[in-house]
Amino acid sequence: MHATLDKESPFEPRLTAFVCNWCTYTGADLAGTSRLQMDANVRIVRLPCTGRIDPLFIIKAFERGADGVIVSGCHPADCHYTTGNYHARRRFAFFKELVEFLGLPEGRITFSWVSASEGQKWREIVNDATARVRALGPFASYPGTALPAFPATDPHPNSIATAKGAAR
Amino acid sequence: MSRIGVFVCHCGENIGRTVDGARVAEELGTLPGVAHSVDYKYMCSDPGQALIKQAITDKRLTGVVVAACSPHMHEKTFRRAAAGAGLNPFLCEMANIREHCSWIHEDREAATEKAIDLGRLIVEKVKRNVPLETIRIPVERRALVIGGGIAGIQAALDIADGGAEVILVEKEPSIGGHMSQLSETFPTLDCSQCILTPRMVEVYQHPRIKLMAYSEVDSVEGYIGNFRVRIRQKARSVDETKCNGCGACQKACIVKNVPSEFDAGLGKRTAMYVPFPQAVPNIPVIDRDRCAYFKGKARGMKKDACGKCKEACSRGAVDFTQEDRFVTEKVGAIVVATGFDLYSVGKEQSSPGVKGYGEYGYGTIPDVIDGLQFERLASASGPTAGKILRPSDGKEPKRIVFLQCVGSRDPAKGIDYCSKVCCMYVAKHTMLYRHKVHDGEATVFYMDVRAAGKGYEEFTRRAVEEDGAVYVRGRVSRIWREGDVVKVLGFDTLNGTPVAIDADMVVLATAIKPRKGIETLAQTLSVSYDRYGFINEAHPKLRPVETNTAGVFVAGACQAPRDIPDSVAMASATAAKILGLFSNEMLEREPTVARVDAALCAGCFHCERVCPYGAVEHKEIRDRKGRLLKVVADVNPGVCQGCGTCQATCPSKSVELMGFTDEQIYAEVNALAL
Amino acid sequence: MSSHGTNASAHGRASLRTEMKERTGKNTARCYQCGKCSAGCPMAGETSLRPHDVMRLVNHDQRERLLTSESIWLCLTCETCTERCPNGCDPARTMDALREMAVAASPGSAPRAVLAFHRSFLDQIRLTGRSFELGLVAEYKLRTGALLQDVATVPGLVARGKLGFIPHPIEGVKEVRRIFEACEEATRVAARGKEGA
Amino acid sequence: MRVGYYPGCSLHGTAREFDESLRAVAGPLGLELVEVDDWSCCGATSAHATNHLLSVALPARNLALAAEQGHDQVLAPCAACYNRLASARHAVASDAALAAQIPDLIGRPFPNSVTARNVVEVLREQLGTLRKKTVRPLAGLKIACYYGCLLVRPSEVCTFDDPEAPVSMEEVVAATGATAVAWNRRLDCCGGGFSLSRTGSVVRLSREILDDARAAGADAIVVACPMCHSNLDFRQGALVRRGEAELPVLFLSELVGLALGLDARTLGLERHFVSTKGFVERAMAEKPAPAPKQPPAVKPAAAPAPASAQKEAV
Amino acid sequence: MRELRDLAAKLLSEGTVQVVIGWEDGPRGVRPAFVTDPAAARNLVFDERCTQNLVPYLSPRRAHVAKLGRPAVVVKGCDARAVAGLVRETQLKREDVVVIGVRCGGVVADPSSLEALSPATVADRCPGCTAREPHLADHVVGELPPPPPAESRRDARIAELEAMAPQARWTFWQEELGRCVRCHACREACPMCFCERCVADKTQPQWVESSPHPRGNFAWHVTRALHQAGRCIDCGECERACPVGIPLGLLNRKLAQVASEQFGHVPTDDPAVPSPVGAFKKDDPQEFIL
Repeated sequence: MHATLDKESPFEPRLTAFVCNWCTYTGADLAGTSRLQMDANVRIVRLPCTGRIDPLFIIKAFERGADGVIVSGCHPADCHYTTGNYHARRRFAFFKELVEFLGLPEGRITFSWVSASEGQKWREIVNDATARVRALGPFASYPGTALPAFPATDPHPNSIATAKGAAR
Repeated sequence: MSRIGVFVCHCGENIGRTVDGARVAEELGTLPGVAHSVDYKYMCSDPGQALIKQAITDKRLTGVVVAACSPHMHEKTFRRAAAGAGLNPFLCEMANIREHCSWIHEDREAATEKAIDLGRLIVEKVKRNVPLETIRIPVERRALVIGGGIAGIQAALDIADGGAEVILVEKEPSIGGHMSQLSETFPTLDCSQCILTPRMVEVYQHPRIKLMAYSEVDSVEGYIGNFRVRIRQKARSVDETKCNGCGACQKACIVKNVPSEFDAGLGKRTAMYVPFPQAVPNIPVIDRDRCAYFKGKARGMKKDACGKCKEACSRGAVDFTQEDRFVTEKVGAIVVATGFDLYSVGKEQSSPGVKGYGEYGYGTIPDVIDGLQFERLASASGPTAGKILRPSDGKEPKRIVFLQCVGSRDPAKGIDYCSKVCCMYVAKHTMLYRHKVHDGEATVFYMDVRAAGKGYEEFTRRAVEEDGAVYVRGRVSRIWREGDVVKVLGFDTLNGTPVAIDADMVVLATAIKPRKGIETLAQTLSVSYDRYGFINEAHPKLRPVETNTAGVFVAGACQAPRDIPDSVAMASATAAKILGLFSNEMLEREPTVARVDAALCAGCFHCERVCPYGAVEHKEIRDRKGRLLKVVADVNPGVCQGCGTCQATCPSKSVELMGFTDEQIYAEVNALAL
Repeated sequence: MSSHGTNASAHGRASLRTEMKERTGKNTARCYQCGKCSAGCPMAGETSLRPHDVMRLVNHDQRERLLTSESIWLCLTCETCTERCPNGCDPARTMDALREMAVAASPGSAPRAVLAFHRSFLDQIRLTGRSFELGLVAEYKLRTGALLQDVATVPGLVARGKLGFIPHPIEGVKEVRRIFEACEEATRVAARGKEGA
Repeated sequence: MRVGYYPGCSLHGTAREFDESLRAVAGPLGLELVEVDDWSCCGATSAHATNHLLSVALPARNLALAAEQGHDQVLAPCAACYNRLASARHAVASDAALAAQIPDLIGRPFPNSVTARNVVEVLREQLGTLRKKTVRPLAGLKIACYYGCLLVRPSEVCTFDDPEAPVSMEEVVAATGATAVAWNRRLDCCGGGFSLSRTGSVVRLSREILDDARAAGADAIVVACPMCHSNLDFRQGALVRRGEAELPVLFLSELVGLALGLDARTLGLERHFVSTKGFVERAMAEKPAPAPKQPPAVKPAAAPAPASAQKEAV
Repeated sequence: MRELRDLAAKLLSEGTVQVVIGWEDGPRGVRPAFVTDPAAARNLVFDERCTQNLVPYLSPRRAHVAKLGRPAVVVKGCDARAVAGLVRETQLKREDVVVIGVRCGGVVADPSSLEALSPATVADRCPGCTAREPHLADHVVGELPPPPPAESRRDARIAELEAMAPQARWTFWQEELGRCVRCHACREACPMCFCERCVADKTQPQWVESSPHPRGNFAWHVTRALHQAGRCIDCGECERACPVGIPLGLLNRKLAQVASEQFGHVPTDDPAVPSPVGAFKKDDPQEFIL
């Protein structure tokens, strides 16, 4: 719940980041220990490996009001599980091509490799992605979009009631 | 209805400064299913943990969320606390509002909002957590040590003395590593081989150590407690069981002009050789690239070009037909102790990012040598029997200039870091020089003297105060040859004057680099390494000898530039870690593993194809009459490492990763809704 | 010393280090005073400030001392310092920038001889589109008054057909002049921008 | 091979012999030099030392002209010109803002499509032809190859050879049959642009260079830069008058010319201040059957076994 | 035609198979036939109207077909790829089915419209077809007819869409997908959709909303296309089955392009060739990853 969205203030995008536990999450930790200041628009969802990240997560994030998504994990050859990121790479190659073919503008989803030692890079990824999405504007108001986010007052997110409410 | 307890930590000022902990606790307290929500100054402190335990019992909590630092920091701590109060530890999770929030944002409002979001995210997840039981797997109580330098030797001996079996793999024909090449060692100036050789022999004779010299690790499978390692034993062309190390074959060898690796190119060896007299094992090996016999065969000659060694061997140990052999060993833990290479000053470099020093004339001016070569000159077992004689004309150099930081601390040349040992060994070199050449002048070009270590500063001062080494602060710009003097053009930054010295010899204290090809080994072991190739430790402070792969440990200069005391200390530390690991029958593993829903699995086995560990097996589903209904996937929890790639790949989501189930992640994503 | 490496120095305007970064794109703070630049500098024996001194003073924001120093004008721009700098600090380019700043600050600051030469040389180009030595020598001598220096050699040059007497202006000479004006204007504007900051 | 030719100012003045000799050897070596029409001065050190924009804009104009006249590479014999042209190209390539600014400054489009080449790299490309066409091998003549600054520095601009241990000039010399001696000051600065304004320094630096070359037993110094030449040749005049031994200073193209059998006059060899007479005579002198194959590059002064062994060991 | 009928009759009478799945004439063009009686084999037909892919009937989910006993199936080259797909993904043992291949010169997009094969009526997938001769078949019958027209409407359309601004493309697809009534006919018709429980039917959690709402529709069609990425054998059944005419073929084709351009995979009827799903190359393209 962004204060910024409640007030009459400029649009502050909301980004959801799906990151692997070993490289990017640790890299983000390093950014913290190094006190690297960055935009506060990103919420990290921690997963063991990019291999665990399902395109459905991303779609759901957008459904749930995210304006942008970051997917990040270990560099090739550095995967903690040796090959998880290679499989993710193919999966997201397909996914990216598909959603862009469906008209999703490029900047909304950011894929990156950020290693445990790249706190600086993580900062850049976060700030750049935020800037890109800020420029693109709220996803809910994407021209002709039919993906409005759920109403703000939503008691139980994944209850049937909601689905109806949304279908209204 | 779940009863979640939320505990918001201020971490003193660390979180409190930018995140309003009280408000976070308050907001999270309003979430459905949250039964208890408080904030406190230090959650990880004993009173903090007591707070959690108390609440678990009093409020009959079904889950705990600690909003504090990174789970990498304290997840274990709080899960232990939860368990202490009788709650299944896997019902306790952390929201990272320090590293990922308070430390990276200044705006208190935004940071607090974010902290609330992050907290809500984890609350929604924990609502859907289920109790998990830690997995217990058997431990193979044998260790593999890769690298037979001082670090590897120390680790092997400590582990073996601790009662476990050890396999020590060394790629060179003999163990000993760089230490065996050193003359004396700082800060005590005791003879390197005098202290090392007995340890090498000990390794050889130890009942629980299996020494595999002239061998390399080929592949590694499995996981902590249960590795399967394939080792390549390179062909020595000598039958170790027959050879008695008499050395007759070496005497007989006709190829005598091979630059000796052990003498850093300053001496010669034969093609059939033992690297150095005290080698362990004391069994020669044929350098097939140099051997006349093999070169002849390579050229396709019908008759043997040579066979002198074979003839000379009274025990028929020489065997030209020998080939590389592969053995597979089961081990429970692995120590990486592959040591270092010296940065090569010349134009050609092993790694693309690194450049050489054309301006120092190394390789073209014979009397410009590197530190290791000086060690050999100073060593009693060296090519000059310990006399300091310069390569060009064998004269005794009356003036030696030593250059520190050659390669090190030189971003332009591709190496930013300090090699740590140079300051000390240069000081040592000046002393050794003065002890051998009393009227010799030693001049050292340095930028800083980094002598932090027990007795180190005293040592470097001794070089100056008692042995009269002259230290000039500044880098050298050029070195060239004028007649038989080596001209060194530097600058004394302390009195602001250019310095030109006519030296008889120049010694470059070259940087320490990880072993060539370390990346490949690291990838085989799936441990991470930094941009220079040094193996990454699991935590720079708290887990200095562990790697990010459970069961793989690191010791010595393959992790960072290390001197002997450091390397030995690390080695003993790995031994302690490994013996600790071996001290239990069964190994407890996090139950973050995948489970297949046999009822839903359609058996397309995409999961099997993506699993990095081959943890997916086939399971037949039969009806009561035993008729085969279908074959489905099944995950071996002992082998599964919990990456979850199978679940993301499964089209029907019939496989779930415990601890990261679709429901949990779905809930997290949902929690981000406006 | 007013301020070490901070972005705004005592007298409000951007610190020399920051300005240097804008002008050269290099971070002088990377200099750790190893002196390798000075060790290789052919002029080190003649200058009061050696390359590494200059780098240090830049980092310590010693603007006046640098801009009024003769040393920056004794740099041969042989680039040896830059070539061998372990930190890629580029002392040579730093000196270029300092000279530009010196001229902008007070045109008189440069040693007469050196600046005179540069001026004469550039005037030649302005005039004909190319430099032509006799005119250059003549003008230079007028500027410096060192009328007799090297005069002995002039006949020698002529004898060897090495001094063309007739200046040969090129067709595009107007174009060249415009380039001069454009660059000088652009530089002025940039400078004013700096002052404004 | 058709090459755009940018003689630069000095080749029309103090360094005429460089121009003459280069044009003379071009033909035999299969080089067609097409002079860039209406080229202007590169600004040399003076622009470089006083106005950064100018130091890019002036070379840029010439590169733009070359592009318009259909060249993709320009041979700038003068090391200073070469360096300025190459630096301008590099500066524009690595600075988008500057790239945007240039067309306005020079009033022409600037595609930055033309590469600047120096004499040494161009001649080295013709080594094969040179070896074949060498009718008068300069066997027995010892040459000190002098690079100076502008050919090799800064290394991110002058990428044709190693900045600290170059070999290309030695390769060319070897191809003429002469022997390139190993010496120390081949990369040192001669005083360059100070030849008029700070003669004292120039004399000091030039002398150091000359002395070192002599010490290495050189019969002549070979250069590829008019400024170096005037400092080493013209300034040496003074030293010679003070009774120091003469050491001829040749342009690389002149040496090549001699090997190709061209006569001293065509090559402008009599324009020098330090007489080249003796050297030319030795070059002309009939020698026993020439050894066609010459060592490719400069040999380090007697490097005994350890030196070579070092490379393998370290 | 004769050849086909005789072969079918032979297989049935000899008891090699108990059912031959083929096409026969019906009131509205051809329809699937499940011939169990050798005599009935004479009804079998094959011509340009036999657009439908019959392989889905071999999917383990079609118990009622399985009941009929050991099957033979008549396949065009494109359909044969489906057999390979099922074998590849262990849904079918190759030896459990007799495959009768028919040489094909292209089929019409809509068999119910009784128009003849022409560049206008030809099915999208046919132009430039490389699988007119089924390699994996046990028996191949018929003469090889002349090839279908070469230029592909579909690829042109994709290029057209890609030329549009993202927003315009988005609007286009939102309208198309907006029509979806979530009947899941696309899934039922697909030979490669054989999950015991489709993810779209999963409720805990419900990744894909089941109601015909733009949100759920988007999620469903992205998911369907992705699950087919690199697996789709391009028989066009999904699009043909769609009652509201969503150009699903474009999505499949787009991803097929990705599969071939980036991972060098093209649909094949060789079961030995692994699908790009669950495989990777260390040097797979990754320009899109920062």
